[in-house]
Amino acid sequence: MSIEKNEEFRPKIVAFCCNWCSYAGADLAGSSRMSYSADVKIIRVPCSCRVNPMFILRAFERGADGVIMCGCHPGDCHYTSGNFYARRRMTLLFSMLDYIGVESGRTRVEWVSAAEGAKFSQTMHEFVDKITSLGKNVRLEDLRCRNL
Amino acid sequence: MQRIGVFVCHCGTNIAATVDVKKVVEMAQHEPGVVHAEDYAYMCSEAGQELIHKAIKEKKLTGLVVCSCSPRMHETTFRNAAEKAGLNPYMVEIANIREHCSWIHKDIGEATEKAVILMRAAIAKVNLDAPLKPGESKVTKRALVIGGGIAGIQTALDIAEAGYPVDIVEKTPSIGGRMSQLDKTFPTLDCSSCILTPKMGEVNAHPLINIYTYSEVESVAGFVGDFTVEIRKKARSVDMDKCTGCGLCQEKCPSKKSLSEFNRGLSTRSAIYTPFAQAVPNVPVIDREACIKFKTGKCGICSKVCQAGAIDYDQTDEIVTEKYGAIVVATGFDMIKLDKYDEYAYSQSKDVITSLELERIMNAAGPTGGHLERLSDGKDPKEIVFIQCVGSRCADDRGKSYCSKICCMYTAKHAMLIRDKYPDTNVTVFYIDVRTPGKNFDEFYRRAVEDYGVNYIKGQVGKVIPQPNGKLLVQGADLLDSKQILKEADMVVLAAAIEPNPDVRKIATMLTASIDTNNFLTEAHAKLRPVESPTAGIFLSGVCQGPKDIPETVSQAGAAAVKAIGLLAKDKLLTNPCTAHSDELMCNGCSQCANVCPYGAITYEDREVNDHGIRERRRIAVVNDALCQGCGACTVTCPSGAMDLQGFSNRQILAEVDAICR
Amino acid sequence: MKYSYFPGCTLKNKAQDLDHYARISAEALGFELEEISEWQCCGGVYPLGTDEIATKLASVRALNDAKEKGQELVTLCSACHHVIKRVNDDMKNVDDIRTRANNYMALDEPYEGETNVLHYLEVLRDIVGFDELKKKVTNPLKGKKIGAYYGCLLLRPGKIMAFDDPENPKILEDFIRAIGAEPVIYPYRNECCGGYISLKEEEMSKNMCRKIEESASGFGADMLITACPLCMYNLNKNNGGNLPVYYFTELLAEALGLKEEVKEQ
Amino acid sequence: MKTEKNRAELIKEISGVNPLKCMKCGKCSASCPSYNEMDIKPHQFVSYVINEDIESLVNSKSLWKCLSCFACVERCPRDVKPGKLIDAARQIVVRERDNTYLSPDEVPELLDPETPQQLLVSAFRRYRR
Amino acid sequence: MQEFVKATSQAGASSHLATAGQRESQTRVINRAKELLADGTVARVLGWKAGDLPYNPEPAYFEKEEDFADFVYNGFCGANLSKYMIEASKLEGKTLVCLKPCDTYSFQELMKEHRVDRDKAYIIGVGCKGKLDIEKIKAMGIKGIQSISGAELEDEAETLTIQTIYGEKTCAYKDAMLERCHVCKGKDHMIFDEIIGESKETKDADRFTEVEKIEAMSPEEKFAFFQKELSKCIRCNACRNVCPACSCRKCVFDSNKFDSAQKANVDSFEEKMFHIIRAFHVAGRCTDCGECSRVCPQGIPLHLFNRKFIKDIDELYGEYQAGADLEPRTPLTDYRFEDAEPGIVAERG
Repeated sequence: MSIEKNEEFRPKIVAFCCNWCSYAGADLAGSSRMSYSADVKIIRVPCSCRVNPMFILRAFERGADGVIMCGCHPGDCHYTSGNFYARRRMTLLFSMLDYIGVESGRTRVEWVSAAEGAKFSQTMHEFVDKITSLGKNVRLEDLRCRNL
Repeated sequence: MQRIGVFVCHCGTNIAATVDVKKVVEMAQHEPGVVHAEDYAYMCSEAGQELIHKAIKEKKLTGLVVCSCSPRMHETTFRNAAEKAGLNPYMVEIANIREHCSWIHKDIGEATEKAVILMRAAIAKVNLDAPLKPGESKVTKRALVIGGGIAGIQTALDIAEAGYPVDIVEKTPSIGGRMSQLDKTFPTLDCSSCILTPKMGEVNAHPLINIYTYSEVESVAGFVGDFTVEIRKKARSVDMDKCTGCGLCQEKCPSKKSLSEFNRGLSTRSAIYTPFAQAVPNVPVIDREACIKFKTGKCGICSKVCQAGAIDYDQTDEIVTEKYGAIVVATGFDMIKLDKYDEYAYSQSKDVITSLELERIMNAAGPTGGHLERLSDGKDPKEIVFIQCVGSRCADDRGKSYCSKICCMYTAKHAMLIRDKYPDTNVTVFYIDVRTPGKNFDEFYRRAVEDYGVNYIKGQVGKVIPQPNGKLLVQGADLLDSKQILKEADMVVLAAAIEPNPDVRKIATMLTASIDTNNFLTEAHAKLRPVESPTAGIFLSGVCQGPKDIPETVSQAGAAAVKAIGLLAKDKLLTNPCTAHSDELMCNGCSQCANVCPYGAITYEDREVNDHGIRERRRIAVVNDALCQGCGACTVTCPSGAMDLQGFSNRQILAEVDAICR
Repeated sequence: MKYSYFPGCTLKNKAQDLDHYARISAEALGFELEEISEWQCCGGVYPLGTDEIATKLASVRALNDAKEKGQELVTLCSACHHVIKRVNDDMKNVDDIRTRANNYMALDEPYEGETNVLHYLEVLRDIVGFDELKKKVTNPLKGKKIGAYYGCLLLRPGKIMAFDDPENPKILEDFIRAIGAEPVIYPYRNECCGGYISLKEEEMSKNMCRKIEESASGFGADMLITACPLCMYNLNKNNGGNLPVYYFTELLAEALGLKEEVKEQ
Repeated sequence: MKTEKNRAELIKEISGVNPLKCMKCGKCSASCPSYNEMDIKPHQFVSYVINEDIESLVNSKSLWKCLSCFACVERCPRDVKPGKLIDAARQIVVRERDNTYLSPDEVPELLDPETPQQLLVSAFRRYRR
Repeated sequence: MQEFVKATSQAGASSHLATAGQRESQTRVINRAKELLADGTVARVLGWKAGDLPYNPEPAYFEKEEDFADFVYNGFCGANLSKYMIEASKLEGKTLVCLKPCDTYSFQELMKEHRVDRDKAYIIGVGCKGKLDIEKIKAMGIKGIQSISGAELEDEAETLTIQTIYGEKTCAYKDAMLERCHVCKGKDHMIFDEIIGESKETKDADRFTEVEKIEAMSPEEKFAFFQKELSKCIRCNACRNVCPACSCRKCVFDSNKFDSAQKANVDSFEEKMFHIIRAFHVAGRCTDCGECSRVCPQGIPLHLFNRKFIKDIDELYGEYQAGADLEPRTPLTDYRFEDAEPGIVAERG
């Protein structure tokens, strides 16, 4: 018994991008016309260290199929050390998600500088492919949150 | 509930060709809080801004969403437009439907759907926006210039001329930098010290300029307008006030075997020394590693001969703390080490030298008194080969990926000067490309070829082979003639790549200024803000930002000065209002947020709070708005969520997440 | 200290003495060379093609043999060293080659570049130490002016071979000093002797060898030493006549006073 | 299909070299000890591959004059390493055709009593499949 | 059968002696506490008082001489009193607090976070030989318990003797120990003013064994495992309330700042999010005191979340024991340039 319509799966992907490097890298991908899937939606945050694990769990709860976080390369943080903290937080969070049985491919961190438009686009390609192959996130979605 | 206006920009066809803007406008009408929605060809134009103005007034809007290009492009434009119409500028959110949507998607349906979602997220955020007001911070009207080469000298002079005091911190015993080591300068061939020395004197005499030589920046705290810098004045062992610069100490010093840094190790100097005759200040330093008094305790000749009694063996390093409003980095460059390029036999033959060494040899004050000669046997070279691009334009880790920019021109200069002074000496240049963009540059290079008969061969050299007879066999390629060339030379000059002064990484870290993989400081914008660091209040002068020749360095130095002056001229600065704040009723006072704050902006105070009728003293985190840069590290560290970031609050980001996942 | 040892084809056939000198000297210097059982010829040249797998397997076998014994692998011939060291680098760093080679080999545990490959000279330099060697020399080759001939294979590509500075090496010179002779540094010591080309293009090789010898004698060398049997062959064959060429192990054995012992065997 | 394009791609694949990285400095040709014996010079190999003229390449004398001494590989500042391209072209020949550069029949007359095994082994590897 | 009876009667005999031991240890604490109260050093005493059953003592304040009639300290005093010191720090005068070795880690961690005031505490480090889990005893089929002996501090006996309405039963002390005592951090008190009684190291298992077992499962198995465990959660918040690290004035799950104020559970996600965030918020600060699992009325092994973070932190950022020192930086408020990338999670598989 399935209530899902039998149409092509289009993943919902939330990308948190830091304002200084990765958001600018995404801008560069845009101005260089390097396409990637429209399934990716970007949320601008000042720094990767602004990304609270709550945001990521909330995205999954609300039906996101994958969450990616992008920040400045370690050592290049606009705020000098924000991404170092973000790196530890995300490593532990991802490890925990993996531990409770959420496929580790659904979460990703990538460091993208303002000059790496190509890398941004490439990363999004890969991530969308990965999520598409994993299929819908059924393990974490809170069904009550659907169609709010 | 907010009253939100949504404005959808066509950006000509940039957006409208891929996104159905009418559809976006229609969808906007159904969103909570939206009372107005329209589209226009160019929202950023005067007319577009007028639409915003009108709608704010007529519909009494409390928030704006502009669906347009990246906020990095026009967020400020639209915020200013809102402010003009009486709306708080921080009630504006941008949905980036150009760079993040229309430019990267082809399918109209798909792009429109995404644009609508991005718009919804922006609406969700603006719904939770609150008016913000920037704070103010003071400006210390004093500038620091790090580095005393031509870049630092010019910047300091220009700032001082505008009436602001300037300190120069220079690591070596004298200002002057690389330019003081040069013999002649291209493309006019005037003598380097003839044009530099007066400037050094001017800096020295300027009432508003204070020079710290033999000093280094020890630490930097604070932020734009209000930096606190500790400067380490290394022990000179000579009293600056007493020394008359007579030079007797240097003459009598028995330790004379140290290699002269100024002459690139091609000559020796005494343990107490000034690097060169025109040094500013003209006060020697004692090299304690070489000084016999410091090594054995015996000697003290300099002290005995000094009539001014200026020698002070007990001097210690001194830390000076100063406040500055602006900091200019002018740390310059050095040549790369050539130990990975031994196919050119640099370490095997004394007659293989770098271009900077050649400058010293050609210079009248240099190790050979300006006479061009082989360092191995003192003979006049009759055949000289120049090799270009040694370590520049490399894809491997032996060299640098960039073009060092100055080598083509200085090699033409060297070739010309040699041919002029020693007409019976032949000069051959092996080059890959001759790059001469610059006023009168190509003409200069052509003169070397046409008037001076310098032999330019297109092709790199594979190996320099020292011969038993003391000559150097240069094995190179002539790509245009399709020949492998074996040329016997008396001297080989390598145009080694230049690299930023290795100390710059340490300095950049202290300044939190970004730096690229080649150790060049990054500019705030490659084209539009080339002399500013992305870190506010930090400016870039000279080669620390990228390879440059002297005229370019001087003009950039002037530009950096103007930017610094522009900052110093302000009485106060507006600060970013998107700062963190802690909720006193929720704060545990646990100190975790202070641990992660990169700016030391968080302190704690014991404060009486009224928590729903319970009055008690609590330890509460307090954020200094002037110091907080708004990164948000503290907000995630705070377990209770007491710490939140204005403009990027937890609820706002969650609302965006919800809107996207809806 | 015991090492796995890959002697290679030439040193087991045409130039057996050179192998004996190496072993007997090793013993005197306190290390042992245990020949790998059933080794196969390395092929003499490293197959440059990224898709060449089969031609790399002989090296992998030797490497894996050493790994299973938990020993480092010592080579003597420059060519063997070059091939095995580079194949080992591939097995360590090139995913595709590692995967495919292991598919061929079907080992119990895949080989992933674990073995450390050392040239005999590296053992002398890094394990024994040239100072130690000097102390053990009983018959110093006093007064001899020796030009070290490195050739190509030990040095290049510098990043992978990591043997010495590829443009200004000094290990053989240090060796020459250790055995009591005087090294002569000359610029052609890392130029090619012609290698395998001497089989069909005798003239080319002749020209090259002449340049090397002229350069060495020009700087005052009265003999050459090398670590490659093929270089030795080419240089000897094309020798103008007055510059003898020795394999380094022969001089080593001589300096240690062991040469006669080998001859007697 | 053995088009020139395919063969050019094959050379790039076998060698692992991206010829577009070349800046035409000529350091390879300046370093090559076989330069004078070659009809197509080391630095030209790059443009033959870029221009997909593999036929000229495989018929060149240069193919058999390269010593694999790695001087060009060591010194190339752009990580192009023409020696690898030459070897890849040689591979194409020895893999595609029967007529290799060295046949066993001609070996005996090339030998002398001192010829080391290494010489034969190496030559066979380079000249034959 | 005959043998069994014999064995139990012997154990019963020795337990009689042990009761004297218990009295002695308990008495020493009580006497010292009374002394300190009397001379005004402390204003109150934080300890445990006997509950309505022989195995459920509960934390309590003692301010007057006569209060001490109920004071107990035995094998069932598992409750970690350090968190009570947050409130006690606000009171006038010093509070005497009895802390077991493992409790002192929590106390130090709270000190580090400025939640407790060292100057307001007089710490008596009480001895511990492992604390008991009544659920384990009940699980052995021992019911209708009237009294238990052998649970006292000074008793070296390895056996518990339990009087039930069905007669006397015995069980090995070890078999009735709390899970956390099998992975005991050690018998040393990290901080104290004085120590009363001996402690014993009870570690006989590796604390990461269970975590490793789960790590080795397939994603489906992992998901099923946690789904099963967490579906038992009734969100009673006992774990949160007992946790010394979970001491926020207002929990994010009660806060409107995250739109996360508690709702009734309908879906399994709610618990997962709650428990992940609960563990995340104490990651790097959790001393692994095990109180969360001890108090869970549903028996959910909540320590498995905390231990996973501890294991990752140890492996990725170096061994770390929260509360072992007063260094202000914890693993999550610290970094090194060469830290592992988050991608390591996928690489480890």
